[in-house]
Amino acid sequence: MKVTIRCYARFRDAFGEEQEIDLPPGSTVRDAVITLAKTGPDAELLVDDAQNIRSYVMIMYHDERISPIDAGLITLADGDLIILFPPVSGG
Amino acid sequence: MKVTIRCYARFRDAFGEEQEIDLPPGSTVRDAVITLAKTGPDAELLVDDAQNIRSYVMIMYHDERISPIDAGLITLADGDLIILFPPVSGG
Amino acid sequence: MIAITHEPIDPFRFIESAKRPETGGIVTFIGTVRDDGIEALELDVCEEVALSDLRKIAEQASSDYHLNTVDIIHRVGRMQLTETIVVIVVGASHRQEGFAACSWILEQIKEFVPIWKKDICKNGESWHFTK
Amino acid sequence: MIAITHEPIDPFRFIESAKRPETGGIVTFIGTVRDDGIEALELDVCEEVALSDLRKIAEQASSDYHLNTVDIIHRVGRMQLTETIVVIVVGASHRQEGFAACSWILEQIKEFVPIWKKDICKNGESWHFTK
Repeated sequence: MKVTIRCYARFRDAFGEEQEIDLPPGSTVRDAVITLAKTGPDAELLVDDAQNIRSYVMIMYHDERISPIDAGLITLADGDLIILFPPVSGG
Repeated sequence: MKVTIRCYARFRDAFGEEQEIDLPPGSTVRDAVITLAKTGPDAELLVDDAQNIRSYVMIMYHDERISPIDAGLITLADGDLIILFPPVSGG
Repeated sequence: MIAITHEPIDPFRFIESAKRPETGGIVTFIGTVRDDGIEALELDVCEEVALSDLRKIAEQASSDYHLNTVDIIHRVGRMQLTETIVVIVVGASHRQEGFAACSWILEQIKEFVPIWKKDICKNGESWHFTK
Repeated sequence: MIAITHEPIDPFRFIESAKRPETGGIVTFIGTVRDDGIEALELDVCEEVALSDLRKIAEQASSDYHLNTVDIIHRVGRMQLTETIVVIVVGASHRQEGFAACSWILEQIKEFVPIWKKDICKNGESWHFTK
């Protein structure tokens, strides 16, 4: 199946604005982020050595924020969109 | 000797804008306020039953604020000016 | 600018003049005449003492909260509902100091600066007088 | 008004529109581009999420702090030194709630609203990125 990952700000510089990623059925949001991380030279921006998503990564999925800790529990469907926000700095 | 007492806001309504008061030599700021209080029907605005100046009365003497507690310690000279402020409500 | 005025206050020139390269946050307080069942508000002042107090408060705030700019303009005389009573504008390098300073300045004014409000109502007038 | 804009922000219309009979204090925060050795600042945004977040923050602040009015206008794109990044205007019946609400709104924006600052310097560009 294919899912799209969109990145903003520093993540966009590192991993592109939008990438379509091929994943086996049953893959989770965490799998998708790990796969994306491997496409760039700055994988450690997104995941740590144990392939856990960094706690500062904000993940939007189906218009909701999900915690990096829960990303391994959420199974993707073909055509899904995941949005990744780096730490924010507005205001 | 003569001293002048100037009042503001609610105190002015009760005791006039400025009064010249005659006092015996050696009189204190407290004596002056007690004397002023007796000139109006609202003496209790300025002094309590024991003739102590109410703690909320702000007293200016020689361009300095003095505490009602200290008013009995300060001896007046002829021609002195005392200013009395009721509780403030600016801002 | 530190001032007491009988005229309406335009806060915008003070906000504009607070824009400096070293400033990251401008915090403004505008006190307006609230409708507590009144027709208007009249403010009395002991001008020379109040102005001197405002200058001391501004100086202390600048120093304690590391402000780049401070403006305090207090109006006196008669004001209608929604008119501006006081404008406080502080320019700070950092936001927390800006908020803390602006709030502190207002509390200082309310605590001891010789300015008094009188409610003007249909059936009379009465000084604000909280012992 | 709750808005994200690419154009310069005029805070004065929001301050004017906050003047209501029930309001006693208008607290305004204006964030400006501070010179931290930069030439300019560039702000990126995920606009649909940011706008939805700002609306939720305004609603929560209105309710929690009993506000009469709330305006949040955040600019994005490129800004020069001293230009206005964000304007927050709250109209409150009581001053303490006004200060608390304005500060809370700003902290909420800084905590989770998807807006990012990038420093534009003589020798390059770099995102603000605090883990």
